[in-house]
Amino acid sequence: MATTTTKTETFVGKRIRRREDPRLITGTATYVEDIQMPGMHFAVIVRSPHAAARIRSIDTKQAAAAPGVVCVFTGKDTKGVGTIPCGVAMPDLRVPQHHILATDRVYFVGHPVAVVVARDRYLARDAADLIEVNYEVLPAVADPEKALAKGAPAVHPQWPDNTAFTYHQEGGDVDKAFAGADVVVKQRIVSQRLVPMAMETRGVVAEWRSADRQLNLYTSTQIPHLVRTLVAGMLGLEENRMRVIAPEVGGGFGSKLNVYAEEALMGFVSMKIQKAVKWIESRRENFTCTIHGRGHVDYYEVAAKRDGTILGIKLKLIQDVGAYHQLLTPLIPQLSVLMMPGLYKTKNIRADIVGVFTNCVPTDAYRGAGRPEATHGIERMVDILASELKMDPVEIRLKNFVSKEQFPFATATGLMYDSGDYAAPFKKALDLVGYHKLRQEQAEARKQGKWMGIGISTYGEICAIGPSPATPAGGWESATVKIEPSGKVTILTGTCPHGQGEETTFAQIAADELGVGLDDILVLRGDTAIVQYGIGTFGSRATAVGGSALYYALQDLKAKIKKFGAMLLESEDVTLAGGRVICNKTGNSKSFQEVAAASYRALKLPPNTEPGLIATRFWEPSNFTFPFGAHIVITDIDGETGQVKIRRYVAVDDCGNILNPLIVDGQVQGGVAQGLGQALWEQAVYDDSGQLITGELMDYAVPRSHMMPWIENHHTVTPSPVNPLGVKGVGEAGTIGCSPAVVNSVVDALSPLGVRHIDMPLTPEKIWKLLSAKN
Amino acid sequence: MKVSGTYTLPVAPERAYQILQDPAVLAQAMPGCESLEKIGPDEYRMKMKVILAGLSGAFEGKVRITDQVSPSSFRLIVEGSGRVGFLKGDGLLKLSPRDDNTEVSYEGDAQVGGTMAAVGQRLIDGTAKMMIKKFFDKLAALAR
Amino acid sequence: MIAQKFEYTAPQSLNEALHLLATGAKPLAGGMSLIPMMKLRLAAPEHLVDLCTLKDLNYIREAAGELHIGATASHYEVESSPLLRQKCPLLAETAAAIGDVQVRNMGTIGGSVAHADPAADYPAALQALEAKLVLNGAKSERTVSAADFFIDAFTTALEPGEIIREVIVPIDDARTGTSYQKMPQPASGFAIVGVAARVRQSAGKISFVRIGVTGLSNRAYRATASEKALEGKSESPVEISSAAELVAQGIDANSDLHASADYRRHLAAVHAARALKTAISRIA
Amino acid sequence: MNINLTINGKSYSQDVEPRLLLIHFLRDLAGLTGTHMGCETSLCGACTVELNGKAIKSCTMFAVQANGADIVTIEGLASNGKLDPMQEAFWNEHGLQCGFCTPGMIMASKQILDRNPAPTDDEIRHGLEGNVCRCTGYQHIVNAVKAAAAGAGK
Repeated sequence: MATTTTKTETFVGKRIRRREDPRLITGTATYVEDIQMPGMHFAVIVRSPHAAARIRSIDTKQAAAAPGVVCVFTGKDTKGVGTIPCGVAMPDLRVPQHHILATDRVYFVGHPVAVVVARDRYLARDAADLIEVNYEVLPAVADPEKALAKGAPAVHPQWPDNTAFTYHQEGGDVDKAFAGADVVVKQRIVSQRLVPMAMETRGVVAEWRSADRQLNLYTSTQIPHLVRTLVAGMLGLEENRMRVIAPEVGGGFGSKLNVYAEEALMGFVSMKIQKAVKWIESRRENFTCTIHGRGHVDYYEVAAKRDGTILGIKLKLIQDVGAYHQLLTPLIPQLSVLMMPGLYKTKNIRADIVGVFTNCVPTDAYRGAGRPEATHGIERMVDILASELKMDPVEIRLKNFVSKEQFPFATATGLMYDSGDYAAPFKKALDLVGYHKLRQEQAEARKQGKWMGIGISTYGEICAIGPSPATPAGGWESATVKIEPSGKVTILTGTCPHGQGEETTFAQIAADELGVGLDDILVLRGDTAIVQYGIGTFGSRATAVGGSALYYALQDLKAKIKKFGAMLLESEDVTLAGGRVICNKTGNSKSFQEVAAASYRALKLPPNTEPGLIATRFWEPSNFTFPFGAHIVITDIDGETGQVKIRRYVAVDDCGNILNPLIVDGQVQGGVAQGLGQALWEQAVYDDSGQLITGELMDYAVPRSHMMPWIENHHTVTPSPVNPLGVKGVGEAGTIGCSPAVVNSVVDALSPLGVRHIDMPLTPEKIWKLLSAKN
Repeated sequence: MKVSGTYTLPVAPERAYQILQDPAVLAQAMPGCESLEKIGPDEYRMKMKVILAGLSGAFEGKVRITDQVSPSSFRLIVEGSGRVGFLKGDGLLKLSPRDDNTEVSYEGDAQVGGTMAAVGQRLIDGTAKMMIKKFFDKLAALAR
Repeated sequence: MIAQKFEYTAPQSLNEALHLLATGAKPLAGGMSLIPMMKLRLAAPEHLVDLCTLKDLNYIREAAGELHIGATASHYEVESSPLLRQKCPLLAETAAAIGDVQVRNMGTIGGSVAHADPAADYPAALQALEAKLVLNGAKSERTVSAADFFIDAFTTALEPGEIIREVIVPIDDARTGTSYQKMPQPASGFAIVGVAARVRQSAGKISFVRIGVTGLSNRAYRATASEKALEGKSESPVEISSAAELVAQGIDANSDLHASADYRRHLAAVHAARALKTAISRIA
Repeated sequence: MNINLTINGKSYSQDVEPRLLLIHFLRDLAGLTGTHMGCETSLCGACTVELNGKAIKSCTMFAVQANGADIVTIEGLASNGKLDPMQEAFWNEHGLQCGFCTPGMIMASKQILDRNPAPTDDEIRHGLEGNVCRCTGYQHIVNAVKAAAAGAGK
């Protein structure tokens, strides 16, 4: 009898609870720290307490003789290990030799100097105290502008000007634009250093199997394959002899998009002692030794006509590099420059970056990586311009937006914005807050001596990173889809989700494409021995690029399923639906299980077809995607204390098609929390001698539940033409959209005092000072 | 961190100037000082044990006295380091007569590093003040 | 994040504990301040005597017209005690402002007060309440006032080997209103400033004011200038503000990354006014 | 020093160094790795467990202090494969992303409802003051606690 199976349920676009959660809510997930191995040893790293010093001597005798200690290594021992790589190639880039353990000098507080390995963590910690390092303390410099001043201490003696790199980009005719302007506004804007503070600190377990010449490295990373390629190179090990596993990863936000000293160091130690070894970063180490984000000092100039038309933008960008380049350090400010015009159509830009060495931990990618800085800059400048011209910040934005008809839009910085309707989320947000009524309310409030602010940020971002020519390690992503002989579906993705939920969204995509249930699908990631190769999860790319690779692999697989189905059904006219291949003429069908069994058994094959149901695609996107949106923040300021209270937070984000609204909202909310953290509380502060004085959660304020406002999530949907899913990426949107909206709101509240700009974080004391300056 | 303040010692400037540079007196007055041993002209090796709340740290370091202008001013440099971190203080002390007493005004920089600096930010200012007060209180007692 | 080795004793009796403390052991009374310092190796006591195992130090009771709180009563027990909420709401309110839920479950009043962190919450309330502290040593027992107890940062009237056995606070009548107002430091939750106010009214005038301040300087203190300025006055906002302005008078304010000395002084005045207004509004 | 503890209904008797942190007892000796260490200053709450009915931070307690105590960890919540309503609520409401803070967050959330079966948003937010989540912005966590409260009230 003919049967037709129609799968009624589809998954894409639905609020589906996550498939990764059962292990996480029951405490049965495996993070690096949870890995146990027979005979495993523990490593503790001794680090410099000084920001700059010459190492006169290191005495390890006592430590080496301490109970339970098997060995101690210093920089002398690890000289043969390659240096920590910088993945960015630029003309004139100065790359200091970055050894895994300091050799003759230390360059920042936390610089690793020695490693103690013992049979348990308590004994290793005890022995670390017995290492005597004799330092000759040298002058240090921790502020990038001070580092550029004449006579500043040289971070690296061979480069006395502390310049790590310079970069210039120009588009259009900036001089002409500025010459013809009615008004030019200028502002210095700081985007302070931030600590990414993933809840799981970094950690590494290395297991050397000498008989196999095999190194297994478990590390909390966003990029297991790149870690394998680069760390194998550092250790002089054949890449195929190394397996990198990113087990459960407890947050990254860019801080685990890197190759760190400890990854190579643990590999080195394990190979030396022929045993497994574990190192878990303490929170203090996490603050001082894992990369920081931001660290910009920006000097902006914007030229405009009296009617508010922006004619051109100039930017001098000082990037605090820290003591070394980590994997992508010099790239981050370049992303800022690319994003510099924001959503506005001006074609005249000029940017000059100077990267500056300081005696601090390196900066690198942190949620948004260059784009929050750029958005903060342009969105602040547009407000400053509006205030200069006595225009409404809404009007000036609408006037300068790239219009809907102009897409794809070539920007002055060489990008091609894929699709957009910038007014749509903005108007939606304005309607949601009741903008005009709010302005009336504000006028009333001011009469009563209250400080109420309305802040707008209309942001754009560069996501789905990215096409290979624009990405140091390749901008493609890979996916393999297998139908197992039993008919179940296994996906291997080259992305490495660590909270973003692709185990769920990828299953949703595959379930709909194949017409099977979510439970028929397993998504695997994060193991170089299982996954073909991959780039990883960062830059809001996993779904847009990795999901697209999956989509195309599914198309290949479907074609092959059809071929086998057609053979089994003895008909060329077949369709695939509901997990079956159906003959359109007879209605007869074969289940995936039957098709898979036949394909693996391979008694008979369709013409020009190999056995098995496996498809792999490495997909190269043609462009970035460019999500956008509008955030509006209403604040009330306590006139006595200067505290900022957020009354309302409305976020209207356009991230293209939405595969799982529950996950998308979670990404936006989490992003906003980090943006709000930067706007109001967070700052990594080094004192003049290079001590990180916000070196623990005692002094570094991350947002807590009672500090967060309710975030009203809304969306518009403008699909991206760049990928088949029409998605744009949403991991960084909240962070990028947030900080200018908050600062614009507070500046708006204080504008009757003549306040035009305040640098983040907006601490109560800063605001109190502005309030009391009035009196 | 900038440190400054004034303290009145119940002795004349000449006496104040003398005791402020007398290693035997300094050893008694510096909070937690266990020993002060001369290693050069106006240079001493110091051992200190700081006990504050639960915190207990042993420090070894140096005390140096320079730029002496008797009896009106000198510079005091104290450096110490231990497991919990290191500290460095560099200040100019100025002495001026007030009736029969001496007003000592001090102004300088204090620097704290290591674990103490990372977790103790909110305590450093208050602790420095307390230590300085203890020092002068003891000094005043010894001067009498 | 691993402490140095030490010896640990869970004493069977207060006498045993005091005897050990007399030989140089250090008391552990919840450990919310001490244990993090030990893990960072900023503190390395050789021998800890765990007072929390002494059940007879954990009580909250009324006796002879006063309220007695045993040293190991947790912040949560103080915060949630029906007796304190009714008869000394200031102490319960202050306890609720300490740290977070987990810290309040473990931290104790005796531990916190003996530690005398300059930014701790309890000392403000104890100053405003003119609390008494019963201190026990191996061979001694004495009672000191809160005013005499807090000497300097982390420095108290406790002699080596002595512990706080109990805290005694008065029972206020219904004509007394109290409030604790605090500006927490956003990272650690410690008070940038915290002000406890206790106000009594009679015949339309403010007849009695006690103000305790924490966080501003090295020791929690009573703002007597403000108290005097307000006693005998009406409860008008102007009188309150001008009294509150005196709250930092003569005080050497501390300064750190989170608040300069000037800002702290200003906050002290703002929070004093708020605490006074709230206290007055609570007078039955 | 020999200590006896009950963890998730199971008795443990063990000789330990006084300096062994309770979290290391749970993770290394009892093999219960669901409780996580997120900081060393008692400020992140990832290590929260229930000790004699109270939520405490197991990284700020020595195992010897817990001698004789009854402890429940995240692993002790689900019984016979059935999730605790709070676990279910975190799952339904997407109250987690990377999951590292989640065990502590769930234990702290349970304490809120133990003491206040119908908390307001504000009470929930204050009840979670001691727990840092870097991923979610807390909103879905608040939703989860509310959902658990609503479910428990039925």
